[in-house]
Amino acid sequence: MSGSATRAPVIEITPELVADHGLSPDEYEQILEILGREPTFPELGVYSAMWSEHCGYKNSRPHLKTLPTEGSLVVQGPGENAGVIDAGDGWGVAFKIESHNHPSAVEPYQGAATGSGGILRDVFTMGARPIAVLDSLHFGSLDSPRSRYLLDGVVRGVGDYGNCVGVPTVGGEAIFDPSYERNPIINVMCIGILRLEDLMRGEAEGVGNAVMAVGARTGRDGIHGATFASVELDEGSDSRPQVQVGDPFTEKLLLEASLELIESDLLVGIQDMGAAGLTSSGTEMAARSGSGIDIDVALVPVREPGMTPYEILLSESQERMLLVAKPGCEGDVGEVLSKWDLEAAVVGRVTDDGFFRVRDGGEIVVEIPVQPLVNDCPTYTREGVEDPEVRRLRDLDIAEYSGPISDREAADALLTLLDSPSIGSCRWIYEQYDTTVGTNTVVGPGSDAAVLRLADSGRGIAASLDCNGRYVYLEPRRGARIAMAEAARNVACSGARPVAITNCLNFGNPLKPGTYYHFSEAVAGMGEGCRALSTPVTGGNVSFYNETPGGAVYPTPVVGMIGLLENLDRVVPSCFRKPGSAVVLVGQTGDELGASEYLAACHGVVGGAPPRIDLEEARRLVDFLVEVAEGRVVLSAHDCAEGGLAVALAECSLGGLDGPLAVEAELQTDVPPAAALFGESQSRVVLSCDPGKVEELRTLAAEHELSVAVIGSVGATDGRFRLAAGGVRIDLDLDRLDDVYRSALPRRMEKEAGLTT
Amino acid sequence: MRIGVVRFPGSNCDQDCHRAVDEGIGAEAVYLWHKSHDLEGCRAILLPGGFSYGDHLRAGAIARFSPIMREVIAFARDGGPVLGICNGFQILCEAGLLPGALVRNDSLRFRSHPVRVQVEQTDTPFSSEYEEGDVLRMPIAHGEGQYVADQSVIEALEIERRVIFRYVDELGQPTEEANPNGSVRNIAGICDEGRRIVGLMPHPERVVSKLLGTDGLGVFHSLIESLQATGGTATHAAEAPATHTAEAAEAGAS
Amino acid sequence: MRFEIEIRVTPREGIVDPEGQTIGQALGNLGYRGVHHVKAGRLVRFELDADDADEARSSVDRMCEELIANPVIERYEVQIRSPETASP
Amino acid sequence: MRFEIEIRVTPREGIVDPEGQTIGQALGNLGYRGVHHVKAGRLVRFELDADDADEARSSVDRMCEELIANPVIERYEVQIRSPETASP
Ligand SMILES: Nc1ncnc2c1ncn2[C@@H]1O[C@H](COP(=O)(O)OP(=O)(O)O)[C@@H](O)[C@H]1O
Ligand SMILES: [Mg+2]
Repeated sequence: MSGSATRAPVIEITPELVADHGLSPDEYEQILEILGREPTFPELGVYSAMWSEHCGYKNSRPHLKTLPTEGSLVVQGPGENAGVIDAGDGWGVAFKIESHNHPSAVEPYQGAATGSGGILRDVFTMGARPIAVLDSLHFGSLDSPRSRYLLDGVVRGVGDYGNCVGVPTVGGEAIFDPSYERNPIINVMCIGILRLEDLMRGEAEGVGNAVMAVGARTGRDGIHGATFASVELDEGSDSRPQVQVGDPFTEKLLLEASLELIESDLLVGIQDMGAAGLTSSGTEMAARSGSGIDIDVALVPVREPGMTPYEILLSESQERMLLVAKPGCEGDVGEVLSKWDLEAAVVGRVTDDGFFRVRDGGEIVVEIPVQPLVNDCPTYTREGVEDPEVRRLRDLDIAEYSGPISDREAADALLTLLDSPSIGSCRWIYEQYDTTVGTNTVVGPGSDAAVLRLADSGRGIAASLDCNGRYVYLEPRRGARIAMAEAARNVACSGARPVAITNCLNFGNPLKPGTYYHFSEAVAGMGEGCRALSTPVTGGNVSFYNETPGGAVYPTPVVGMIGLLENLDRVVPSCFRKPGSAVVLVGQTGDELGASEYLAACHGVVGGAPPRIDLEEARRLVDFLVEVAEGRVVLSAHDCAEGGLAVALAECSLGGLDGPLAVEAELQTDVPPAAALFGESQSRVVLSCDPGKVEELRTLAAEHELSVAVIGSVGATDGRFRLAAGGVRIDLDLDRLDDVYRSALPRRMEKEAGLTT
Repeated sequence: MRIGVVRFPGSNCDQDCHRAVDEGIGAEAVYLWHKSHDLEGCRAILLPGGFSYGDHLRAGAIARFSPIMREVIAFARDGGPVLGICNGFQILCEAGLLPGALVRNDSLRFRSHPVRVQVEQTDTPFSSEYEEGDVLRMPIAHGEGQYVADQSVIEALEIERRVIFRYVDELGQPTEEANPNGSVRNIAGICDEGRRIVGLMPHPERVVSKLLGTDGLGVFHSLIESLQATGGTATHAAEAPATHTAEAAEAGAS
Repeated sequence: MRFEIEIRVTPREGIVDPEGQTIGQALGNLGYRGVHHVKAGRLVRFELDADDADEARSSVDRMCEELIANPVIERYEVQIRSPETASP
Repeated sequence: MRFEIEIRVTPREGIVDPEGQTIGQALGNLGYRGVHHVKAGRLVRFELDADDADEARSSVDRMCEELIANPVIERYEVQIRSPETASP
């Protein structure tokens, strides 16, 4: 394709060529109308990229529009490189999430590394210094060598990149299910802080202002990445030309130089050359300012000789930025860049005629009106129909599984769950990440939410990434509400108030009615969650076509929740702290084994309806958790999620830095034992507190209309884990639990080593 | 008194070191840019962690040729106190100011978690405020932290009591489990013959506050104490390292 | 028969090679002139028992595809020396 | 005259080679038999302008001592091809 295109001969625009560019006949008609003529070959490439799913949001925009984006703290909502919220005393928090699923499926190390690079740039181009990264990983079963290879590479990729740039990776999630085989989900969220007066946007204003290309040289890599991200991965496809290689060292230089340029007030605007490279950055910046932009590709520093305008416009070489200098500041900009040994070239000027004009030396090769290119990408609202198979699975009768089990079976089930990679400790992953560089990490990986220092303000930022794809698959609207509620609950467990989200919508092929149904329902559920919890959307990303010939991945709308903590010395850890503490369960436990990890891991059953979720109750729980943290009423708070009460309790006693703490607990309930122990009823939290505080806790819970039960105490010192419910007793040696929990990943991953880095 | 924090383009613990000096112990910290030839009258030099020049080739291999390093090497020769943390330690070894080298962790994986290190010698400018045998909790975060050297060098280090920090378990034992990267004899930090140049892999600058832990504060307090003691003129310390680093410099470059 | 195997792995054409670039710059800064197109790669050496050179080669090729090289971004060359021909 | 330079850097005898060991194990796990003494190293290739092979060699040696290899842990071999003799 593009590679074969050369400068000289004019390429004829045939219907086949149009189709190869992922444009429908109707869309091509529209292009002819806008231009009033046939597009040139480079123009076709530009439209193909900008009107791809990835940049144009063809199939998602109508639904994204329904998400709430307003809020008293929102300084910058969707539409910029990253969202920004007001964190008080002039501080802002910039954050955004990005997917890199398809590149990582082809080359896990570089795919994940370049994904991290892109999202870091989205954040620091806002004028924010990145202080943390979180990653949401959904992979196939680790019994498959391919999945192990992909996970190994992705973890090294995310790790090495962040480690080298000096941004800690402080949290995330890792979920394993056969549905992600060969098409893993890699979503990376970056959080940065800025002084609000330094807030910068991706704008191109001021006729005549210099447009500069900065950073790595432009090569042939990743041409059509945007289109690539918008088609299914089919087996034989030689995806090699799309592979991009990241250089975190250059990224670090870009980061420092960009922040210095912004603080020195030398820029009008700056944007990452991400998907669709020079084309999307140039046109999006012009579109935001209602201006035009005039570029000469002959001026762009290239890595390889003989690159065509088409290639230079669409290259996705990494670690490149496009910036617009303030009038008369070009020299100073150049000085800062050379201080950081970065290459820069003035490649064009801002105009006011509303055109994206590209020259190759003298000759004009692209001349497209910016607004319709960026904002009028045709969008489609389709007919979604629930797949009957999904309904069948949801309606599956799972009553038999709730029912009587022996003590022995219950104990084995708990061990099986703790050994399941989705529940077992993620240490193996996050010990490959620098989690503390920058000395902002107050609470790192391994707890419900990560907590970060907000400079020296004494306040904190909490963050959590959540999505249970199985829930969303079986009942998308409810699944998305649960993802929202869980993310908020995680953040609130740490004592922070949830304030806003970013989100990454990972779905299959939207042209399939079943997938489209999942998508529209999930977005609706997410919107409901945002409203109920007053956490507006400040940005996000959509990744469609997460399919392999094996079928679609579980629909995976990942929620990236941000919370603010008034007082850092009120942070609540998620694990038990002190022997003698009372153990309290907040929330109601129902007979709800549907869609649970227990059914999947212990009975190989995917089915039943996900647990009920009452968003009002979820909201009250959040308020309650923030209040008990501020009042220093509790010693620890841990969200009850996959694996239910039994797993939550085990995590509370195993997670401590200084070794496991014994626990003895009994839940009084008439819910059948398996459901009581392993069911995933929502809006539940395991607290621990001084026995003396129990009454205060009850009163507060009552005020918030929440039910609480004192179920036991910490540290009956004989080192055992004891939990009873519905007449069934689990009584296990803590060190055994600990060992199973810790080796869930290493025992699968350390079989072979990944060496290709 | 001024303390210089060297800033390579890929340094990423420079701000943490700076903060450890000014907020941690209330001394004056200044950044020294890698292209500069001027130590700006600093009385001690910190080489922070990070990836100096991307750590291509070998960690620290390229950094040692930067203009500022020429000055730092001369400064060290005259007995000036120099601390290299993580990547800084790697640079000191590459520059021949400290013996041995740091190679890839035996696990071939980047390792990042808290470790325990025991303070074995308190007669350096960076450990004097600790008690011998103190066990400190500090994070490590490195991919190339496995300390290696010829047997003869290791023997010399032990005999001359130049192993300053050693990885140990909660009982203070240098066990295999306590060794995060396969370093010979659980070595986490060493000093030069003059005992003025110290390198270690763990990150004391990350544990200097109530919020994140304080075990690292002693490293920086020690420095201030020793600077006040010597009054800055590193007298006898001057010759010892001079000869040493001279040959070390050859060793490094031959 | 025992063969000496040497595998050289280098970035594929068109794939960026930051390490090679950095080494090139560093050599420049150290005052070396006339250095062009620096490429950085990996080297793997081992000894392999095989009946004949062909068998050796084919199994080494499989090792490269499976483990030693990453065909998506790297290319590899194999050199096989049988003990006789072996020489420094 | 332009020479093609290839530098091979390998761990010195007695210096640990975790990467080589791991490759050896991994090959074993993948079912390859008769693999012995695996060593992993680095490769640096470039082109160098020099008047003659001797000049090329001596400046490449200096590059290795100074930058490309660390004598404390590594040894290196240099291969020089002049354009004529150059052939795969
Ligand atoms: N799921 C989503 N929810 C809300 N906003 C979204 C979502 N997906 C994308 N957006 C917004 O649309 C804009 C364009 O997104 P994108 O093309 O991904 O920008 P970039 O390529 O820089 O990541 C961004 O401001 C992004 O925040
Ligand atoms: Mg982007």
